[in-house]
Amino acid sequence: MFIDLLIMLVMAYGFGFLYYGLYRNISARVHGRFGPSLAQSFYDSIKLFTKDTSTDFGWMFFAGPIIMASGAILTVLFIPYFNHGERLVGLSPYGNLIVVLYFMVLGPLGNALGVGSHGNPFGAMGITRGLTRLLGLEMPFYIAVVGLMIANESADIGTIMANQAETYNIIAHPLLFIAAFISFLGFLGKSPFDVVGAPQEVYSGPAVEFGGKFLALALSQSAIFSFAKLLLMVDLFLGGADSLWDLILKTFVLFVASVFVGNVYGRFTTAQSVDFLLKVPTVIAIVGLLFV
Amino acid sequence: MSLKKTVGLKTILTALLISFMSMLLLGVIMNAAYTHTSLGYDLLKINTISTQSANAVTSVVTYFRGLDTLGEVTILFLSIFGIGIGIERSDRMKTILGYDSTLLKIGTKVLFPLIVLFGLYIIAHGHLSPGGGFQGGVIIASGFLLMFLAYGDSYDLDHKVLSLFEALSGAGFILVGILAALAGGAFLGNMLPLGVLGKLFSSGILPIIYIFVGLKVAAEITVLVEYFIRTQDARDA
Amino acid sequence: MSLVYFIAIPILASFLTPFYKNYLRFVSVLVNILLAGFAAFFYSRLPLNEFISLDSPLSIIFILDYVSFFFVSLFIGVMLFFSLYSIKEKNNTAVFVVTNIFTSGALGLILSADIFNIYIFFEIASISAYILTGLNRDKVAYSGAIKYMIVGAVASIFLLLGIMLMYLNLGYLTLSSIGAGFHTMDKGIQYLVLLSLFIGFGIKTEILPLNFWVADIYQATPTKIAALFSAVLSKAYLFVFFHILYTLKVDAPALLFLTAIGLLSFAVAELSALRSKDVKRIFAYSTLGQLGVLFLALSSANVVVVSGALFLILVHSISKLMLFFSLDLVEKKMHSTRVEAFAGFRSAFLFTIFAIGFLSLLGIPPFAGFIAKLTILKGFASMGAYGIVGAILAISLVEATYFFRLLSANQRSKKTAEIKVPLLQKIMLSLLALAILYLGLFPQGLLDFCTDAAQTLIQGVIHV
Amino acid sequence: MFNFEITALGNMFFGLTVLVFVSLFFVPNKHRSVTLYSLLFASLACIFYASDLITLFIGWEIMGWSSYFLIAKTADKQTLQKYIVFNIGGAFTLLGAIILIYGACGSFVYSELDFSAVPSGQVTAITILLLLTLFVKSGIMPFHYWVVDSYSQSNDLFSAVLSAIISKTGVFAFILIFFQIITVQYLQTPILEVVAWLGVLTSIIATFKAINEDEAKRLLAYSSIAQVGYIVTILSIMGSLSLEAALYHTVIHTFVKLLLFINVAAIIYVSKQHRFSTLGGLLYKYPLNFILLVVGIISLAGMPPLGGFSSKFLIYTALLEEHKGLLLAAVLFSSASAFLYCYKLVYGIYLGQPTNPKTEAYPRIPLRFYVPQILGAVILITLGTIPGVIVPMFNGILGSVGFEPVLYRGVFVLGSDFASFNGGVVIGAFGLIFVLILLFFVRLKNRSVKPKDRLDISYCGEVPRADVNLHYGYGMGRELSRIGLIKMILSRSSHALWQRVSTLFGDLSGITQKLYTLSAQNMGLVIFAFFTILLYMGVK
Repeated sequence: MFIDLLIMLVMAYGFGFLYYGLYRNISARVHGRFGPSLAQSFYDSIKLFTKDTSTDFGWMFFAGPIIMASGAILTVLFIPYFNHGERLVGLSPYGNLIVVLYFMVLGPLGNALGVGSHGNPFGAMGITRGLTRLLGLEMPFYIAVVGLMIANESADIGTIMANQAETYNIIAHPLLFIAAFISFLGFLGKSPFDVVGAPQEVYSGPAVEFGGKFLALALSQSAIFSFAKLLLMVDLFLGGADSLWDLILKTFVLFVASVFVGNVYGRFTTAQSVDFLLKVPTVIAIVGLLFV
Repeated sequence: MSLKKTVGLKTILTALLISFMSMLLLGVIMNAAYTHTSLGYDLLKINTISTQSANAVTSVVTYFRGLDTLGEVTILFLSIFGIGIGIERSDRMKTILGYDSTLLKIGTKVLFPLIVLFGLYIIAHGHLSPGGGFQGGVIIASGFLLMFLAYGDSYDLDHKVLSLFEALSGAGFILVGILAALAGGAFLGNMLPLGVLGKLFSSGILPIIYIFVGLKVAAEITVLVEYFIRTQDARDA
Repeated sequence: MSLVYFIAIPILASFLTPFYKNYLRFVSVLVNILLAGFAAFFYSRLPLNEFISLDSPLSIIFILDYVSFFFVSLFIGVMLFFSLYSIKEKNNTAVFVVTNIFTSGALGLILSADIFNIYIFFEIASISAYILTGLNRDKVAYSGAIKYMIVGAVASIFLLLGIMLMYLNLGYLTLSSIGAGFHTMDKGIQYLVLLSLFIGFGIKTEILPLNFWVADIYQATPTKIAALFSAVLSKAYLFVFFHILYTLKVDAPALLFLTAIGLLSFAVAELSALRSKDVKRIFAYSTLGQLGVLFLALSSANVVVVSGALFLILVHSISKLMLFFSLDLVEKKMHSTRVEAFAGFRSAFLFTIFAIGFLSLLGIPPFAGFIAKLTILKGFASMGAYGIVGAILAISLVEATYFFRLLSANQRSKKTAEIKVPLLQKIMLSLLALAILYLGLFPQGLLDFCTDAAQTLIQGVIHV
Repeated sequence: MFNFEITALGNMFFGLTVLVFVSLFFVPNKHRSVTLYSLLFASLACIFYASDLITLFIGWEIMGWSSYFLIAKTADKQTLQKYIVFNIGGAFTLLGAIILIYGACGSFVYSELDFSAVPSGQVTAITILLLLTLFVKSGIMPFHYWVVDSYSQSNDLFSAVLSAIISKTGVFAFILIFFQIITVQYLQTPILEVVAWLGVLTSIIATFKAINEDEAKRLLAYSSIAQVGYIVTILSIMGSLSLEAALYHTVIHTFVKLLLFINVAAIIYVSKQHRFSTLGGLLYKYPLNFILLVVGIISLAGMPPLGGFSSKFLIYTALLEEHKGLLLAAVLFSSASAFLYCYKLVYGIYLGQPTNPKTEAYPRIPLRFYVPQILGAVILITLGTIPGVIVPMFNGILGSVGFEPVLYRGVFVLGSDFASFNGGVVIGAFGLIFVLILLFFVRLKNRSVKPKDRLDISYCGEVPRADVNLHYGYGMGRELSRIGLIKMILSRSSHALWQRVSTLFGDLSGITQKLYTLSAQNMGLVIFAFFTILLYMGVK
């Protein structure tokens, strides 16, 4: 049991950073650059953990990233990796889809508390953007998930996976998938919904005061979290994975799809993205829900 | 003044309204089937048995409907009391009627007792002949009016006596009624022998009540007259 | 013992005023205590009739049954309260002279079962009221009194017309005989009689198109006297009107018409109070509104509703006594009854009294007004008249709006004066408040009595 | 006249009342009025234990006016007027409904009410009237007009009572009347649909209004409206699970609001500030208060390890079981938006930069403020860990109102066949992971530097001046108004509607008042005209 959990965690960590590296590479190619090596993200993470100094704004600042990381790890642990339900199911028998959905927002809350405590208005601004965007993201995603739960008469992820033995939900409920996928892009923090991090241009965002180990923890959780979300999408719409290769294939396909979309579209502002999310994917999701 | 101003639209409308109302009223009353009642005959029959009064009106006023008369006396009292309250504070009453004439003064001196006596006579014979307490009382009050006119402010009316009369006559009326009730009959019922029709001392309680009524009316009307023709200073003097 | 004492003794007390000019207030208290004693004496002998001059077709009948006993004891209670409350006030002999006669007028209206006699007492009560209106002896008071007199005279004319027509056609004056013979009369005359009675009493019971004079009169009247108008006078007329109506056994459409009129006057009065700037006027409007409710409840010919209405009469009288008397204290201190003045006083005691009075009038538990309202509504519900239930509740909401506006005005405004309530007044007002609370918590005894009374009222005076 | 009966439902609500009142007893309060509070308490007991409608109504009204006098000490005239008009109006519709029920069934006693012979139109009328009452008390839109001002302007302690207990009387009455008395088979489905949507729309709108608020207590007031909105929505589903969810959420919301209102009250007590724009940066000044607030908002937002999640979970499950997908989506939307105001609350008060130079001089928070807060926190944490612990109690209530009990699978597990979760595992896993990361983090051999002062932050490469407002609490949520849909919600207000109603009545009043100033002559004319008209009609 504990070994299982550990494996899940390590896999999530590994795949998360791997995909992050891939993302940076692919983006670089799209931009006509070469980009860093695939392992660069690992190195960054390890380096940041061992950085000598970082500014510590007090115990809440300290606890914030930890809560955030706990949220991400919890999310991973409650999502089963395979659809046969034998290994790597983690804690999913003790929880269900609704619990997972809520774990997904626990991280941002911890982050928000930590960021708020350092008193930098730019950080809080980023958090507010994030929470506002979350509002838009959750709506279509939740409707899609609700549709699935109703269609399967269960909120158990394992059951939903098992019911896809014949047809994947992506085929059975394409509208729900489209809606969920658009939100999923946002959840991953990919363009066009990446205004929260706003890594390049604006010197603001949740991570504004994070340095050293705090940033390392933030990056690690982000990697784990990304993988968790991929996993969830795979479980819900692609029938879960039969084997490790299946898992890698499905998550990779999904990931690549998201990266390409992200590289094609420009960035929305917060208001625009919420507006878009509340209009287009939400309507699609509602239509999808009516078909269930 | 133009016609429009004297006879406004409102006046015309009012007139129309009133005439329409009268038309309708008359219409209803004229068209109604009306049956005669035998009340008058019944009343006369009973009158001879129960009151022995030569004047059936008096029987009705003081006996059959004695309570109504008490009410009327009260209303009279109240009205004059109310006028008193209204007039008390109005200080605009300056012009007083008065004729400073010796002839009038002497004549009045002679007439006054006669008028009072006449009034008393009317009151006392209320159950025998037309008239009674109300009429006699007013006659007495007219004597006082004459005095006011003749003597003006110099005529000194004894208010103590007047109010004593006022109080006692009214109270007497009620007390007689209560006495009658205590004596076994109804309120204002007859507790005295009826006597013989046509005699002064007959009809039991009727003349007594009329005397009280008469005195009450006399006192009240006198007060009323005084209110109207004398200033406050003169009244209080 | 005779029922006439109820009328004779107060009048006697007023007639004999010159003998105890400065002590009339004590005499009045004594008279009222005496009357209360009479009432207590008669309680075990209910119901009873008394003929005055037994052997005449014109003899007057006094009736003391459950319903008239209810009113008689209510009025005596109010007048006793009034005289005790004002016992410390010297120099108001005039008030007591009139109020004593006013008492007997009101009692006579209740007791008498003879329409001409009723007319006499109608006049006595009215004229006393005119005088009481003018007692402030200023311009407003006199013009109020004159206005009252003119309107009152119109009412008398119509009443007299009705009585005259009945007497002319039937030859009787006793209610019971008229009740028996009424339907033998010509239809047109019947209608005319009812109409004249309606107009005559309608003016006096202050219902809709006939009540536009009322607010001015209340404003002109001394505040404490206004309480008497609200608690005694209008109730007396109300009783007599319905006493006659039920005796005459009018048909359902006529009653329905009265119900509609009552509802309408309730609505219009409460609406008018909404934006009124004068507390006394607001109380006047509230009285009008309550009279509207009573009118519509009494015209229902349903025992439960009528018993609720009787209960409401009692509660409303108590509440209005409380409110007007407290307002009198406020007026004395602030020299005004405007809402601003009302908002400016500081006195926890008076505030509590006002609050209890308002809550009771609104029919909010646990105060007695609630029981009354509930009984009325229950009755209507059992009749299936849900529209009326809804209308009453909706209009009550308007009532709540302005009453609570007053309360919050006082709570939240800058206080300019502190009112010290004298001990006597404090005790008396607390008694009333306690009575309201008591009746709200333990209404059953009174409700039972009201049910008996309601039955008697609806039955009308029966021809023996 | 007063008839009482001890019921499981009553016990639960009365238990909540007792806990709230007892814990509030410790809180220092300037406007303590023992008489009014005891009256209020008695009236609540009267409501919860009544066995007939009249007793219920009496309690309802006493509650209404005793609260009025409690609010009256601090609120302004307009607020009071709003409060009383709506509450008395609500009570009168209740009375109307009671009278209608009496007319239909001939009794006031719960156990004697039988609707089988009542025409469905009448039942519908009764239902609508009762719903109006409950909507007013619970602040369902558009009858919430009184709620926010009253909550925010009443004294801090009483706000907690209003939100924690008094808003629940509406929920209690809903359960009592529609689950126990009228029962579901006589109710019209469309009405229930409307109720469900009203509830959820209320919670969405109130949530956005809350996000836009600058005043802590107003924010909490809107949040209260929103939460009760969920309860109403879930109640309208009318099933075992939904009743359980509603009861669960009632318990949670009671303690959440008790905690939050007292928390804010403590801050207002020490700082005399109640706006986010003048608060902020109090985290290290009042750490315990901050932690309690975080417990509160995590529960309010319904996040996993704490009790708030348990009730939210039940709500979702109940909606899912009934296949109310759209409804659930709407609830989720509102629920997700709630994070924003939750964060605003905690950020505005405790995080960010202090806006007030006197922050350092604020006194300590009296310990007595912590009694209700800790009570709330303990219960919320307990219900997060062992969410199943109160299921047997709910099952008792469900049984007493004639519903099938939901499956009880031990104290740790909550849910139904549709979905369930293990609270112990969730909180245990979270705790374990948190502790592990913490240990790892602490073990990392690197040193941290403390900032020199509060202004030592990354500020575009500059050092901000001390007089620049670095607190973001005030503007938080502003950008929401740039989003079309939300802008539409925020710009609408029921104010205009009620204002129009008020003006209309005022104008009518002006007109009728004119009538009452007629002169004697005109009065006479009116009388004669009236007589003539009636005479004409009669003669014709």
